[in-house]
Amino acid sequence: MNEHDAVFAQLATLGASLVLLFGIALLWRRSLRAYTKAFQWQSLVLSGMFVLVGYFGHDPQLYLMAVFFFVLKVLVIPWYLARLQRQVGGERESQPYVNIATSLITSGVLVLLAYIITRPVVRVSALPTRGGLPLAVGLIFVGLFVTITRRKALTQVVGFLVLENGIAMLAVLGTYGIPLIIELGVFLDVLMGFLVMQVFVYHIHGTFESIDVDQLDQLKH
Amino acid sequence: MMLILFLVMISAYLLGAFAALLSGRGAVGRGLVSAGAAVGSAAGLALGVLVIASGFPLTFTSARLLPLTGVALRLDGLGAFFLVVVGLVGCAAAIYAFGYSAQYAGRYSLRLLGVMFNLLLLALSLQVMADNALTFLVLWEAMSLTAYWLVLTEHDQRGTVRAGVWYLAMTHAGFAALIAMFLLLSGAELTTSFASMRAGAALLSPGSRNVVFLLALFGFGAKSGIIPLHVWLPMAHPVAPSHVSALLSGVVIKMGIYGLVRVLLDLMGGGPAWWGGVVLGVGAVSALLGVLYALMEHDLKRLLAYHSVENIGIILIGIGAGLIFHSYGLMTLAALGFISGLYHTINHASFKGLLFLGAGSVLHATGTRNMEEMGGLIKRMPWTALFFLVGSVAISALPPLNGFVSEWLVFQSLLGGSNIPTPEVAVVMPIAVGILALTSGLAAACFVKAFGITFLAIPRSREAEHAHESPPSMLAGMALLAIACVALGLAPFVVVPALGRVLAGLGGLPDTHAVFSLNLSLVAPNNFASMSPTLVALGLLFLLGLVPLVMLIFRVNRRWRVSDSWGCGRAGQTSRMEYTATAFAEPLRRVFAELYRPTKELSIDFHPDSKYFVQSIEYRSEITPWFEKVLYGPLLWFIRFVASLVRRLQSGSVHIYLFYIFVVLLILLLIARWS
Amino acid sequence: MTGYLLEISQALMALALAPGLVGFVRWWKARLQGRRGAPPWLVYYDLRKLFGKEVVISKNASWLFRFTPYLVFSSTLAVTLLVPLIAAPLPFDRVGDLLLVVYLLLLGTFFLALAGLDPGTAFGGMGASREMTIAAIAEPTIALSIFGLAVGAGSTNLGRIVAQTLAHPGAAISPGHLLGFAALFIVMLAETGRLPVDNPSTHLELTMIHEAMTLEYSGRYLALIEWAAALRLLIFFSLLANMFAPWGVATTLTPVAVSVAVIALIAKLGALGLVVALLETRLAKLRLFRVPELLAVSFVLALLAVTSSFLLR
Amino acid sequence: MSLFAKIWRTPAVTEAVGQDPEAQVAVVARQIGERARKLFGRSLHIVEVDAGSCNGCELEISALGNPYYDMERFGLHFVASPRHADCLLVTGPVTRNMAEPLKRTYDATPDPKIVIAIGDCAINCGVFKDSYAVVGGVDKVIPVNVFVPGCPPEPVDILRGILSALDRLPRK
Repeated sequence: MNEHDAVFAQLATLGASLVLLFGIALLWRRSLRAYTKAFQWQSLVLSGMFVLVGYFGHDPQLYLMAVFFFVLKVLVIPWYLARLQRQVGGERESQPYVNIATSLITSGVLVLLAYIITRPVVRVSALPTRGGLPLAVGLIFVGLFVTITRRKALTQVVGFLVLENGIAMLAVLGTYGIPLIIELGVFLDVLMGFLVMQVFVYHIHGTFESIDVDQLDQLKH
Repeated sequence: MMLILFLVMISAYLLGAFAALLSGRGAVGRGLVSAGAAVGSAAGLALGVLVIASGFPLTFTSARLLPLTGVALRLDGLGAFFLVVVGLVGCAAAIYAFGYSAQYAGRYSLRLLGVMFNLLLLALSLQVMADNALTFLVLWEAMSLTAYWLVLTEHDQRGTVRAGVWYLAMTHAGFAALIAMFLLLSGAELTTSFASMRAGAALLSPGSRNVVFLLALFGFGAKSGIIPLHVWLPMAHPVAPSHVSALLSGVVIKMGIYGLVRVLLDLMGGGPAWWGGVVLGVGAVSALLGVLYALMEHDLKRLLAYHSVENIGIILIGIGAGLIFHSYGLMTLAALGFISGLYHTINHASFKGLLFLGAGSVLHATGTRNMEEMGGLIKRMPWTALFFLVGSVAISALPPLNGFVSEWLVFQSLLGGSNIPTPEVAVVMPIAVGILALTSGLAAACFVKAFGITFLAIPRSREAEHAHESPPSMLAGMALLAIACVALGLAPFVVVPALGRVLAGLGGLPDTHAVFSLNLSLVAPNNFASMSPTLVALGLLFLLGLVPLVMLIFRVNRRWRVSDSWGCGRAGQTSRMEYTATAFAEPLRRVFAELYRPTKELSIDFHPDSKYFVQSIEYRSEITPWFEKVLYGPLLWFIRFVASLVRRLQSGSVHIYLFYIFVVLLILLLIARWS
Repeated sequence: MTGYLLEISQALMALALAPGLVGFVRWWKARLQGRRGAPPWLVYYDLRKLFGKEVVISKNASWLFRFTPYLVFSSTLAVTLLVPLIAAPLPFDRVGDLLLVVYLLLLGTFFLALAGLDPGTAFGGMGASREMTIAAIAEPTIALSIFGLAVGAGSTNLGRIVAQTLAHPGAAISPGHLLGFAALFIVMLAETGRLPVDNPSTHLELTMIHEAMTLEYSGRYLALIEWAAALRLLIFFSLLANMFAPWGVATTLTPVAVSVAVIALIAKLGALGLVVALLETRLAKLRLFRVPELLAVSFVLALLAVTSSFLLR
Repeated sequence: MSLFAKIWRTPAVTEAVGQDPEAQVAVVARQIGERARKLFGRSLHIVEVDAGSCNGCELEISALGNPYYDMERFGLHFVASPRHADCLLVTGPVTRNMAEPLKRTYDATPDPKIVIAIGDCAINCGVFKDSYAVVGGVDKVIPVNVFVPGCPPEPVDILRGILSALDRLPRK
């Protein structure tokens, strides 16, 4: 491995760790605002990763992707989230299904699992970015975990978005970005999904005066 | 020389038992019993040291003593090491027993106590020498039964009989597993000598080797109280007389460790990596849960019993790591793992023995095991307090005492995990490191509680206020173990090479006795790390002397005055204002609430006239013992169900029973015909 | 011989610098609060005054209470002999490794907690209980960070770790290294009783952790304990600084290298002190039962640090 | 982040020693610095006892710690336990319930120590004089070095009181 690739590998792993850290930071926080903030920072670092991979991987398309990504995930979605939050009130994720310390340790174990699962891939891969692959898979797990264990509809939405970030990171690190058109399609999907969820949040809030999804079981009666 | 020691040992134990039979009561009788046990243990200790030092095993066989295979005894290095453990704790317990058992005179059978105590020691001493399966099993049963009688000494106390039944049931379940294990090991020719098993084990199919492993883990694990087979341990150990508790916790459960090492490493010659992984995992879980349950315990002896579970866990972490390294052929690291496990074994024997003897002295002085009724004993029982403090520091793995040294070795063997070629396995090691560190931290917290609440501050009850120091014989017993704690901590550069020699050759381990130590300090393999508890202790002592001296030179104000405790100026301090053991453990109970699942019950009685006046508040909080509930509940239910079915077979008629025997005989003969 | 001289002078230097470091952090905090603040050297005056005062001892306390200050001070001072503050490797490097350092500090905590229980006051017991809880929960992170460092350097001996990082400067920005630093930093805050775990300047007993144990101490005993606490801060700072960013540590014993090392150490301590002061200005104290969550964060960081340096070989 | 921006913009608001010689705080403070150094090595740890005050004096005392007066720069420091203290600041008339705690606090403080009674109530019970609930001034219960009159006294007066207490203390 030459000097150039070595620096690239180091930076890619560092960036991926940072992205993952913001995902884990999510688990520690309680207020919805902190969730949004953490997501925003994570997306910012991730768009930086796009630029990084674009620069070292000599793929100018990725710069464009980075811009899209930045606009959508650092500006638009957080802004929307903030608006939603104002409308539904500042509820806190005070009682997740799994308490915070346990969530944190579980997430650590999930990342460990991700390392073990991706090990065969990483071992045969020659990419300089391979160090980040387990972290991306770990981030997907953490996102899923957030979605599963948090009670509020909004925090679940953030969990979903984090999961999507994980997929994006996997794509950019694993293949240096899939073709632009597919990527754009995915972005659009995410946006659509997000909007649908937003509508749901409104409705849940309108019906129960709360966005605690625990209340949904009342619909049975 | 060795043979003489061997004979002295056996005859001393037998004489002790005999003396107990003749005259259990009175100072002379107790003296003879104790003397027999003490001389026997001392001889055993000397014999073990001699065998380790010389490297020559001692053998003794007699075909006539036992049918089928005869008695075969062979004391090799490993056995000698465990004999040293037996001798050390046995000697201290025997000396202690002279003073301690005086209180039993007239209340309980001193005769039975004396006989069983000596016989247990004898069984333990011979156990480690057994060289064929039958001898091993017979001695194993002898050990279990004598221990059972000892547990039952205070048979009229609440819980004793129940504890005895649990103990007997668990130990026999384990015994059954051991019989099956030896049957498998003996192969088709039904050879029972260990030497032929050693040769035959390699020929077994992997499947039956795995079954042997699982049976060994169950059988020996039930004896050493690994989680989840530990439930009997915190019941049985506390109710026994304290010197017996010391022996049970310090030595008897170590026989499980002995068995595991003997079978897995010596007879089977190691196994695949997952064996080690399972042992390590069981060890880690036992260590962590053991200390967590100990934290919630306010019965001093039960607390210590849970710590035995924890320490068995730590030992198993070391042995598990050793097995993993062994399976990868990393022999030096494997030796390090086993050495750390064995070192912790003798360390745990010494400090747990010491702590149980200390707890016995406290019990002797106050008549209670409940820590919430103690306090202030450091002024009333200064020596006991000092010894207990030594034990507490040692068990909390604080330098420079022995607990730290062996935990350091366990840590080092886990750190060696980076040498394992497959990272999927290696990743177990950092997790084990985390758990071990948490365990030792929690153990320190637990012993701050145990020592602080028991010995410090103001007495919390009348009994504690009128406590008195124990008689000299009890103090002498404790002093012996306290010295052992210090010595084992300061001389690892002697102990570790000796252990290296003990392990050399077992399962193909190389002789590593030169690898690990460098004058006065310990070195991990590949020069990974080095540490010298001896120099640290010297340095600490030096600084402890230097600091006051410097303060004297600089003419620091040396005046002091005694005054009330500062409590924000309130009028008087009573013991009810002190922090209790429950309160001390409360933060940790909240932190680990997911595990403990505490139940809370608060009932307030209001004054009949106005609900603004409270007459009494009752608060009750317990932790859910979910092992008993989830694991053993269904099991017990099943056993009862089966038992009720079996009961239908019972009719009371002799004819029917004879019929059963006849049918069984017929079936057996038929099977024998076609197999 | 020079090595031993250096060893002793290093311990003396640590003794001399430690109160100043505490004063320095306090001074920065005062400045950040818009106050002039006490000069950093006030802590030295505090100590001198305390050594000159008489001691008042509770009538319930035992010999343990009077023995503890000496033990706490000695064990902490012993650690300064083992930690490479200005030079590596030191002659005492073989006497103890990182694990020993951690457990020696735990020894001090253990006895201090006992001394907190000794006078039989509720506050002392409360402090002891909390301190031990936090110390216990912080252990896994410390051990895992050590694991990460040791696997990277091939040793748990401090001198070797320093030498290894000096030899491979690229490793210092590897994720494992940075995550380990972050994990150990959080633990450092908990172990030295800084915000957001414990408030070193609180006067309210109910919010205290460390100080609640020392409420009964006075005069020279208090001076020893406070000095030991300051030393502890210095030890953790210099561990963080020299394990993860060892530049400036002298590897040869020339006067130039040593003086550079001293200056580098003071600069690093100053920088870390400033960071802590900034953090303490920014952060509120956590509720006691959120502290385990914080430590769980640090544990996860350490776990990631280990796995990334361990599984990506 | 915004917090630090604000901190950056705001200068230290403490009255500087020597910048404005007229400022009483500065003069008193410098004197305290000198005296305290002689006796207590420039550090004076204070524990405050409210023996039954109306909390008026407490307000003034706590003002000593604010950025304007910032008494910490002279080495004056409030501590939590009298075991750590050199100086007791006692406020209020001593009520019957507080007489015993006050005595205990005095007893718990290691020598050398000084006692300063703050406010009129601490001198002669002020408006609470002759009430059935009070014992009397602070000096009825423990020896007092200095009285600081005022209802409540200003922070500068309190500083001055501490100063004169340091003056009057018998040399060792």
